[in-house]
Amino acid sequence: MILTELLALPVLDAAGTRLGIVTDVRFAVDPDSLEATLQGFLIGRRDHSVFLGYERKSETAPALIARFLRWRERGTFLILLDDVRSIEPDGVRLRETYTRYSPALP
Amino acid sequence: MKAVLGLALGVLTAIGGFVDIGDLVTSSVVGSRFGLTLVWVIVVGVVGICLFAQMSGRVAAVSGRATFEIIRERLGARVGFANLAASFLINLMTLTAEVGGIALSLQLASGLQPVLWIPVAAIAVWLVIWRVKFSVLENVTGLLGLALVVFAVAVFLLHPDWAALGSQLALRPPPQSSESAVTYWYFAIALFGSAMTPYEVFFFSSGAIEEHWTPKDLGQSRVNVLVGFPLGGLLSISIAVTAAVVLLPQMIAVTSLSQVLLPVAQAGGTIAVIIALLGFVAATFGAALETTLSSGYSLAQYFGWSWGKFRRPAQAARFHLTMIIGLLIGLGVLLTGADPVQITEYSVVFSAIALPLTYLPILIVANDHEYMGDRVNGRLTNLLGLVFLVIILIASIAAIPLMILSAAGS
Amino acid sequence: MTAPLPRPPRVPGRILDARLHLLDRQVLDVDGEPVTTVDDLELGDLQFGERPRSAAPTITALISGPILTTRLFGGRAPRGRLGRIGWEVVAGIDIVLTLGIPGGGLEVSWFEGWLGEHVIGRIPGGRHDPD
Amino acid sequence: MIRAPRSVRRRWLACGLVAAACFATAGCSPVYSPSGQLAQSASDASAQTQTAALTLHLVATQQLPAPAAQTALSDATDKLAQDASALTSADVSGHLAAARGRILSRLRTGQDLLIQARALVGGQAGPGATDAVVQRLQATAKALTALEKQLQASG
Repeated sequence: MILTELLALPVLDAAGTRLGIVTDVRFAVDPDSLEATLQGFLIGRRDHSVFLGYERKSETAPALIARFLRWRERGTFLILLDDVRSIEPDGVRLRETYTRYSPALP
Repeated sequence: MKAVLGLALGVLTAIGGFVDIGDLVTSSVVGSRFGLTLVWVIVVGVVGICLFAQMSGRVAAVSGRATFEIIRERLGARVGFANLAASFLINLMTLTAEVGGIALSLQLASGLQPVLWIPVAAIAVWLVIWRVKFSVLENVTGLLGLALVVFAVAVFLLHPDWAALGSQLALRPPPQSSESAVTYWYFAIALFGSAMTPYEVFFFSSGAIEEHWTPKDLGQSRVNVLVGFPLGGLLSISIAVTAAVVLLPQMIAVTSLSQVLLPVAQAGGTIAVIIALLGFVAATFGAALETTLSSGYSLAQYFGWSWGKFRRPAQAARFHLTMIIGLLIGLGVLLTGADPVQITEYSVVFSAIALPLTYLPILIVANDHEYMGDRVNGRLTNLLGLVFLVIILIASIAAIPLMILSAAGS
Repeated sequence: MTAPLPRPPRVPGRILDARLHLLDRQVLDVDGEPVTTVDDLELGDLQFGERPRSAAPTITALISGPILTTRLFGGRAPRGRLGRIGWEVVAGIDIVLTLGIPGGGLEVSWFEGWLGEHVIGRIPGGRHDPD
Repeated sequence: MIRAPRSVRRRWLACGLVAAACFATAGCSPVYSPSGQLAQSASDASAQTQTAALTLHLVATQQLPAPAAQTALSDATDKLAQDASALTSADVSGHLAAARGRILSRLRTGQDLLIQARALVGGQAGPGATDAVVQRLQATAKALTALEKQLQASG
């Protein structure tokens, strides 16, 4: 599978309710081997490709622009891979129970 | 001593390199039709270009990333590509205007038809890009461009009615000028676009990488920009003043490059004309080099190709091929008989329309710690940046309706 | 305003978001020469369908070239992974990606190489050092 | 993919609205009216004739080198020809057609004078002949401006 096949896929819970779309994919990179392991998916309301990521970073300047961009991405959350039941060409389905985590980057 | 010389050289280059065909034509047109009532726009434009040239240079020196790499990274492939397409086309238009400007200047010097000079100009531009070292091409055209100081001298030789000029500066139009408000604002945008062209930013940030700037070079670059550009802006203003003093009272609205020259002839005679022509050739030639390089820079940076004059051409093959194709397109357009002055008049307005595409990504990245570490923008820079973003957005949005309403300023 | 979301459990290593930190970034080779951009990423051990709990998908390659047209204009991704650069040769991840090998031999560099060899290099001065 | 038709439709709608707005703004602008276009041509023709007068004057006082003067005169000639063809192709009738006739006649005078001016620059004629042509060029420019003002006042 390639990354852009995943991006913008709708995300549904076990009952079939649409939660949003995949806006990004999170990896953990081993500092020595640089192996990048998939951790989870960022789920947002809309697919913005322009100036994305303000909800995850700590940038606050220029204040007006940063505030607008963060507001635009409001409601974004992180789902760990373990909470994903299946990935289909028409959407990502989550398990019965899943946890919404903060999207913030450490 | 050497440091002082280096500083002086940088400043002089910035002054001489500031003016291009867009400034020559637009300043003169505006002076001949509106007197000095639009000079304030040049001042605003110069502050804006200082702010953004300085910011893009700092981003390039600190992060090592040039403008179009950043545009792609921060806007994504799709929107970045739309931006590339628009910027590349406008840059091509400017390139065509500059090469045409070289030919018109050489026609003024020789009396020979521009059709003969156009291929000569295009080949000369390519040869210099192909073989001459980056710092040499930048400094030589910049220093020769200083010849345009003759316009500032001409202002004094013309013994103008200073009180009348002062009242024009205070936005009271001269009696001979009968332009509508729509035309006034259309030319305000054209003048703004001629001072703040996107290619200047592509060239400035890529040039910083060509010359291997590090954060240590930022002090020098700040002096070049903050002293050189405003003095360059004074040359633009001088061109407008000479047109306002000589052409406006005779109701000569400038439509060709030869008319730009007439006030200098009246002020200083043959010698002044020869100096001004040298300045014309240097300014248009320098800008033709910058726009040609910018066409290569923008495409190569978007697609991640190797680029730069610091590499052997064979190791930046796609970059050099892009520039050759760009020059050939410009040459083709000019050989159809298109008027470079008209191309210029449109290119400065389209530059104003495209400004937000270049400036917003730079403003955002100049605040990003991932790229800039602790050298992010200060509060004052951000405040000014936001003020200019608003101005740029208004100019960009208003340009097309004003263009239609004023029939492109006719 | 709802309660703030909990932080995910800590995992070892550096956390990266693919689109934010990798996609559309410049790729340099071991000598610092530009090679290409990251137009897409190939993910191994991840297929459409039910997801087994045990699998741990990883990035297996950078993809560039023809795939970009798909991203720009839509349509299906071209078959065959033209322009693939194995993840194992990636040596550094910063605001650019750095490879641990020279870029000249890579598949993505063939057009640059061909053009340099047969067109630009043939023009007198094309192989000269810039000074 | 399912969303595509709707977004495409929306895009077409946006394009249509922009085009409609363009036509509306153009319709409101006086520069597109027939009398506005005639006035525009008259004003430009006046500027070109006046340019020729200034150029010739600067040559006579030996302030402008011949190549630059030839270029300026050839530019003015080209622009006058453009104005002439714009005028002849303008779709006007009634009192506007009469106005066009008056402008065109002055413009032709200007074109004749430009031919003389170019001959003077090429042939180093005496200052007396040059002064006469300069004055006639200036008079033609004034007349063209007056015609432009009349059009603006009436239209």
